[in-house]
Amino acid sequence: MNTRSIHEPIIRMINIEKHFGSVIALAGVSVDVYPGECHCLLGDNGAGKSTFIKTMSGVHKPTAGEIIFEGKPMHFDDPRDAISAGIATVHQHLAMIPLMSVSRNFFMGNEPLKKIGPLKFFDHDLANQVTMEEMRRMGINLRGPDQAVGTLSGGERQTVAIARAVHFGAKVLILDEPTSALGVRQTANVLATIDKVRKQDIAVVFITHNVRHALAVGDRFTVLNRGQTLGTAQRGQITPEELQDMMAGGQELVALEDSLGGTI
Amino acid sequence: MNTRSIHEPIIRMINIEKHFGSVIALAGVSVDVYPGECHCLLGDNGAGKSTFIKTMSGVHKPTAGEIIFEGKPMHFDDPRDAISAGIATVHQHLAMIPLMSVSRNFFMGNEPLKKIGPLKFFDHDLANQVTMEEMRRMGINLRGPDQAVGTLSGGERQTVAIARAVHFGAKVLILDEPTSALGVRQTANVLATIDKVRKQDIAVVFITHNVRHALAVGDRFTVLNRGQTLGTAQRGQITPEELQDMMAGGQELVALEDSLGGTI
Amino acid sequence: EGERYVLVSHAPDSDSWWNTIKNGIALAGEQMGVEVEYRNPPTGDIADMARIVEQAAASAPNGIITTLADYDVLKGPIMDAVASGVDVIIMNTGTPEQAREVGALMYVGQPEYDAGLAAGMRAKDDGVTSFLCVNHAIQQPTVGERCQGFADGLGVELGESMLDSGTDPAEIKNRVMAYLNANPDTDGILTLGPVSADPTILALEENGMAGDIYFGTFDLGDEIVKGIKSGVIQWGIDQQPFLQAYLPVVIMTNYHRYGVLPGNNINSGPGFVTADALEMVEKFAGEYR
Amino acid sequence: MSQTAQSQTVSDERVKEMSALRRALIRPELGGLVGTVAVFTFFLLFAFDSGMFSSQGVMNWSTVSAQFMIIAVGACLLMIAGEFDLSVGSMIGFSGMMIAILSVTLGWPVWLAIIVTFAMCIVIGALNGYIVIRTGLPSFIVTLAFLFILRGFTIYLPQTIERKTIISGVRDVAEGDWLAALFGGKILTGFFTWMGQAGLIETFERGTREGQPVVDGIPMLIVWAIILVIFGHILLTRTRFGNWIFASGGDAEAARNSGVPVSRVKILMFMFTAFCACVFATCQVMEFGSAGADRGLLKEFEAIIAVVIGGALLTGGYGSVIGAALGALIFGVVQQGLFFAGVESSLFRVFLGIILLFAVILNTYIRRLITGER
Amino acid sequence: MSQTAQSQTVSDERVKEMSALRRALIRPELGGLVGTVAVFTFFLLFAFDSGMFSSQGVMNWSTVSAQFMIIAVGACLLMIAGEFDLSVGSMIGFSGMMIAILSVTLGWPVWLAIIVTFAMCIVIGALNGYIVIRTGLPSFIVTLAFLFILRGFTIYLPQTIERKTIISGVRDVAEGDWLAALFGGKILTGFFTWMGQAGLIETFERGTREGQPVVDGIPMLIVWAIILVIFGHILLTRTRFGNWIFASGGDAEAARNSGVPVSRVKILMFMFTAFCACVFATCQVMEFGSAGADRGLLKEFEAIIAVVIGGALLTGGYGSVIGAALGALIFGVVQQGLFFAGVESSLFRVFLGIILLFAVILNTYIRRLITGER
Ligand SMILES: Nc1ncnc2c1ncn2[C@@H]1O[C@H](COP(=O)(O)OP(=O)(O)OP(=O)(O)O)[C@@H](O)[C@H]1O
Ligand SMILES: Nc1ncnc2c1ncn2[C@@H]1O[C@H](COP(=O)(O)OP(=O)(O)OP(=O)(O)O)[C@@H](O)[C@H]1O
Ligand SMILES: [Mg+2]
Ligand SMILES: [Mg+2]
Repeated sequence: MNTRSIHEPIIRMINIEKHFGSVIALAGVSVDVYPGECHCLLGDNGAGKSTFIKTMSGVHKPTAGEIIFEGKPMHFDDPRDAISAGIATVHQHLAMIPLMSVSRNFFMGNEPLKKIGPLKFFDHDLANQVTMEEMRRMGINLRGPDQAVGTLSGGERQTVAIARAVHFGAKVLILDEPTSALGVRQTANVLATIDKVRKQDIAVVFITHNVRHALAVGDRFTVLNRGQTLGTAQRGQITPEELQDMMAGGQELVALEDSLGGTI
Repeated sequence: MNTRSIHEPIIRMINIEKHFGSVIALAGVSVDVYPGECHCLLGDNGAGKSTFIKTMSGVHKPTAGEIIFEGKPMHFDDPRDAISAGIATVHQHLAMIPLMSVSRNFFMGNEPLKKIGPLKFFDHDLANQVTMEEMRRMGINLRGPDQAVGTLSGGERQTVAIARAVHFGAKVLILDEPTSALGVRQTANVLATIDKVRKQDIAVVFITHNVRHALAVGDRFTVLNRGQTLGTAQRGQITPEELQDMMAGGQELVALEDSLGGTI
Repeated sequence: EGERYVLVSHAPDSDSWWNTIKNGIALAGEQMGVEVEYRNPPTGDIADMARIVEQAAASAPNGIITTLADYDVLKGPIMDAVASGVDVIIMNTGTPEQAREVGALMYVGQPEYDAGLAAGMRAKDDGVTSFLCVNHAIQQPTVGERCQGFADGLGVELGESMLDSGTDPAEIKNRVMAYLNANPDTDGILTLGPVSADPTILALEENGMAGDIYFGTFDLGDEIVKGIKSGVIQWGIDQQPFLQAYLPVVIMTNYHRYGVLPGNNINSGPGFVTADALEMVEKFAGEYR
Repeated sequence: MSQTAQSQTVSDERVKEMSALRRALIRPELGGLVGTVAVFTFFLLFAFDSGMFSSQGVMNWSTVSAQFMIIAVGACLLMIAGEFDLSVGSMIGFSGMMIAILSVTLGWPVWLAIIVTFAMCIVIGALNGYIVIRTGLPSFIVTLAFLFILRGFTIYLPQTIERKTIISGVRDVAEGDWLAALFGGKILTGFFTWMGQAGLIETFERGTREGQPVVDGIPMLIVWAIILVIFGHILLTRTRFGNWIFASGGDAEAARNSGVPVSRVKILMFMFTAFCACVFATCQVMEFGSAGADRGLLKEFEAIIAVVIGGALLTGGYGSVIGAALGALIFGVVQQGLFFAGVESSLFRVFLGIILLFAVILNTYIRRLITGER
Repeated sequence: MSQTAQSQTVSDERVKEMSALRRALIRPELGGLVGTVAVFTFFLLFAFDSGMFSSQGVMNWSTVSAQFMIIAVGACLLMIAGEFDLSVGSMIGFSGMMIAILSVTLGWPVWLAIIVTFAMCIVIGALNGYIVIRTGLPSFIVTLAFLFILRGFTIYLPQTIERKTIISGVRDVAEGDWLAALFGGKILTGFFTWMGQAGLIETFERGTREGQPVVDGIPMLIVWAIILVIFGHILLTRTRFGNWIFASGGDAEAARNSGVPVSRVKILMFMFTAFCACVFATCQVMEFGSAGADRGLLKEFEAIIAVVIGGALLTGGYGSVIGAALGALIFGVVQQGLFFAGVESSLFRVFLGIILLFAVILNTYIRRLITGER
């Protein structure tokens, strides 16, 4: 997968800065993402990972810096723009609405339409059918498409969000700590999905705090620290221990090494 | 640490059941916790871990079953009872109030009092001083004790919650997925804290989805599955792989093994 | 020249009857060359009104013209105002005796109960035996007195015949229709002002009782005048609010300028307006009538 | 994905199954339906011969309910979108007053007055929404401010312009106006006349209208109510925009992240609420021929109550227009029914409060069943 | 823990430091303080010689502000505890009416009537709270129901018992009652008489009270307001219970898990709000000697507005009693000041709405600075 770098990057983030009032969340971060790679974004709490991918998905407008998408400069005014350009995001804090049914959630913002005369209606039948099918493929057995998301477990919700992002044919799939609240089985599921998606030549940006999860599926690793990037490494060019030290903000966790036995 | 089992358990949960309307969250779970051990509670999403520790900390009343605390049957009517008995809990969804200051949060429910004549007042000076000191010991540098918790990062909040639980001299410290949203450094910090607390002969109940975190600090491991316990294992009696399979609800994650390289 | 007077009413902002009052003081102010301010409690809360009387007294005007909507509540503030050197005239509600008690110069108005009583006696003479009183301001005690007076005039119990109609016209209309439907033997209606009278007219037109049922109302307005003209309404009790506003200003100004004061109270009503001689009423209804 | 497919057919033994009937019944409107049935049963038993169910009686409570429905539809959609509007009542007063001032005082043609008023109301609605979105303040506060501001102007304007707070004569100037007829007219008058002649409905026995049918047509008010309910229901359940309304109210942040234009949805709903208030006011002005400064007092609460009785969630993201319409019907029937039944009229408020409490408790129970909320 | 101690002194280069002055200024009360200064400056400039700042004038707006304060303290603590109460206004009407009915109509001794009424109000407050806690319904809905229920009884009871909606004569029966004096009396009368004799304040010029000072004491209403504000402030900021109030409103679930008895706190705050409403009503009845069915209309909004102007967060967990008291002061001064300044009274609402909007926007800005909220 090292061959990826001879492709054109699908999205280039150049010197992105983001300030919130007196807080400087990003102080110039540059990252290129190639199609078909799983690009891991690592870093300490508050390093700016979520903020960074939010500028990528149109939630925040960068204070400074440039976004080049498929070779052309892009300005995302809101998440709709990014979504229609092909950037799908599963946000850290769940992007699901508990009171709504699974199928309404699945198609939220991308509702399928059916024309009746000059009018366009939400095509519930299609939506229900697609939802049931996609959920079944992800191994989730719904009572029905009108089951409320509030009745699903956290892991199931996460899976719905990922299935949704994949289904809408994203060119870039951004996952912000998708595994942090998941059990072992659900985690395996998500990692397998990432693997599958990557093989369809979709670019995946994967944020995690777990070195092992990153190493399991990542092709390249970018570490953020206090709003700045510590650089990008290719798979195989870096040992788990090095990665872990970088993730901890460059501070070595010597004292723990013994009792915890290696990477966390 | 295998010697623990000859002690008296500090808390015995016997055949705990908990039903929510038509949902059976716990179908008879028994667990003993000994002083000075770190007892890991593992299991899939929705296995009932949070529900189980909530019956232990007085949030839920068990539908059936018995709680023996220090040899005597106990009925916790609300969390206050459990707290005053010496059971401190850091809940999965943060138990901090963002709009309130760190020191008010720290002492929430345990406010130090100062007598002025016949009246009792909240002793702010003491609270502020203790808070600053405890936070400094945990490596968090506050702007001041009146800084709002809302201005702290997720990892910092988690640390405040743990520091609070430890400070109030708990005999049992319950941590519900304390590391799931934390960075590497913060995680190391939390694990080190658990280790330190355990050495003070406090019983720690530690919930996690991360096998490595569990193995790093755990003395005994109880796995829950669909509201039932799959049994308790001592450290050294079980391999990481076995543990992982049990956590995934007894289903082996064969296909992933290769690409993910071992335990997740 | 340039005396300053304050008129304090008990009516909520929305009560349209008080327009005539405002127009009356505006005209009197202009003619006499004095400044007259109108004040009222926004929600019609009489306790708030007491504060306004106190406030008016504190602003040291030459005189205060006020209603006596609740003698108990307003007695204190008015007496304080009088004692601090502000002359007071009572208008609209209250009685001449109460006006004397609080130390006011005089009383100009129509005692509510008496007006209701007079109306009730008139209706009794016209053969009415049972009635519906449409009260759009149930929370205001003073207007309710009219219903009580009317009942006493008729010589019947008030009982359930006072309807709490609310102020929404559609609800008033439909409640009146519902009441008449459920109590078909009702043969008289009393409304307490344009707010309740206008929709009641429509209700009667719609259920076909217009002109058939005995219908009297307090106060005047465009629709009421039309109703009197077309025979739907037998009479409107005109308490002549214009006079209640205009006269106190004129009297007070003359009293302050020349020391002259009428020797008696002035009853501005009740005057029954019927289909005869409606021309002037029609022209100025809601504005000066 | 093969390794996960194994869990495909695992049904959860920890959840008891619900019967099909029970599942079919459990809908947001259920509370409203149950309430409606209960209310009608009650009045059929206790006020049957009071005239409540004569054609005139039916028209009576239908009209009142239709009024509530018109504002309830707007309030319902807005509430589902996660906001609410306390300025509805003041807006009703304000728009009625504007129509009267423009047409009567300034002498504009009525259709122009109506159109300008609608435009003005919708702009004010948009302003409400814009302030809520921009400042992030709760809509309670922002619309409370507008409750006072609009009511203030409604009293102040006619007072300074006309020296009155009731402006009448709208009916006269509206005579023959095409747009006014859309709000103040009646339809099917021919049909009702025929029915009267055929003896199918009662006719007047005395008075000026002797021989005419007691109900001579369906007022446009009811037509508007039906149109708005149907429109709102279809919009909410059958369109993309409806999904956005749910999403915006359920979790604005999540919806925004998924590409739903939340700000636009919310502002549009504020505008729609203002539109409904304006329809209400226009119908009222055209029917009664006058506008008063006190029109619409407390209507904001009545709208919210109808919507809540109809099963919507005050905090947004859940509800149904049909439910709100049933809520309005319950409200109207109870209010008028108590008069027919001869209950002391000031007790109406007590009943209203109690019904409200019971309705929300029932609805909460139903909602928990549906959404699995805890 | 040694490995973590290294981060101990690392200051965050990503946050700009705030100056000490700025930090000292930024308090929840700041908005209220700024508003108070602005309002007084305004009226000192534009209404100085209108009598607003004469002793009588000062007493006038102080009394009105004190009234607002009494209900604002209750509303403030309740709002910080995360709930609010729309039934305050109806509660005022209801409790006044109860005192009047018990003492005048039924002839009970006044002290007994007052005590029974207080007990009744507090029970109703507890009921409000209990329903909110038990059903999990929003307090908006529950207290809206009680708004109607209590107002209904306030109209119905005197109507059926006495056939009027106003009951007078309380002052006569309260003559010499020890408890009534606590609500309707005045203090420091001797001091004011002395001031009058010494020519420090104006005296009456004629009538029965000639020579007496125009202001002859501090009414108990103001004393109650001051006591309640001090009590509320100390309770909130200096006691354990105060911390619980903040916690319950900030996040009830988190607070409950930490051992805060949230239900108890909330129910107690509903009771305290009812108590404040009852104090208001009792002072009013004792001062004016009568109770009317229209007392307290819209007071719930006025209380909420004062609290919000004073910087509290509608959604709970944040606010200050001093702020609420300042909000009440602003409200009272503006309301009476506009009269003194001779502004057309219907414009008062417009001003109120605009002040409310500006105040909350300012307060939101301040709060974000303090809490780092996003
Ligand atoms: N809307 C906002 N307003 C102000 N500050 C913000 C905002 N969003 C993020 N920040 C700040 O920006 C910094 C970066 O936050 P961000 O959420 O991107 O961190 P992260 O790397 O995703 O951390 P985590 O691993 O805990 O999710 C933090 O200091 C955070 O407090
Ligand atoms: N208050 C409640 N009402 C109804 N069902 C509940 C409630 N709390 C938990 N449950 C259900 O009980 C089951 C166990 O939930 P619990 O939160 O204990 O799982 P968990 O093991 O903590 O999972 P996770 O690892 O995702 O935190 C789930 O099916 C959940 O949906
Ligand atoms: Mg993040
Ligand atoms: Mg859990």
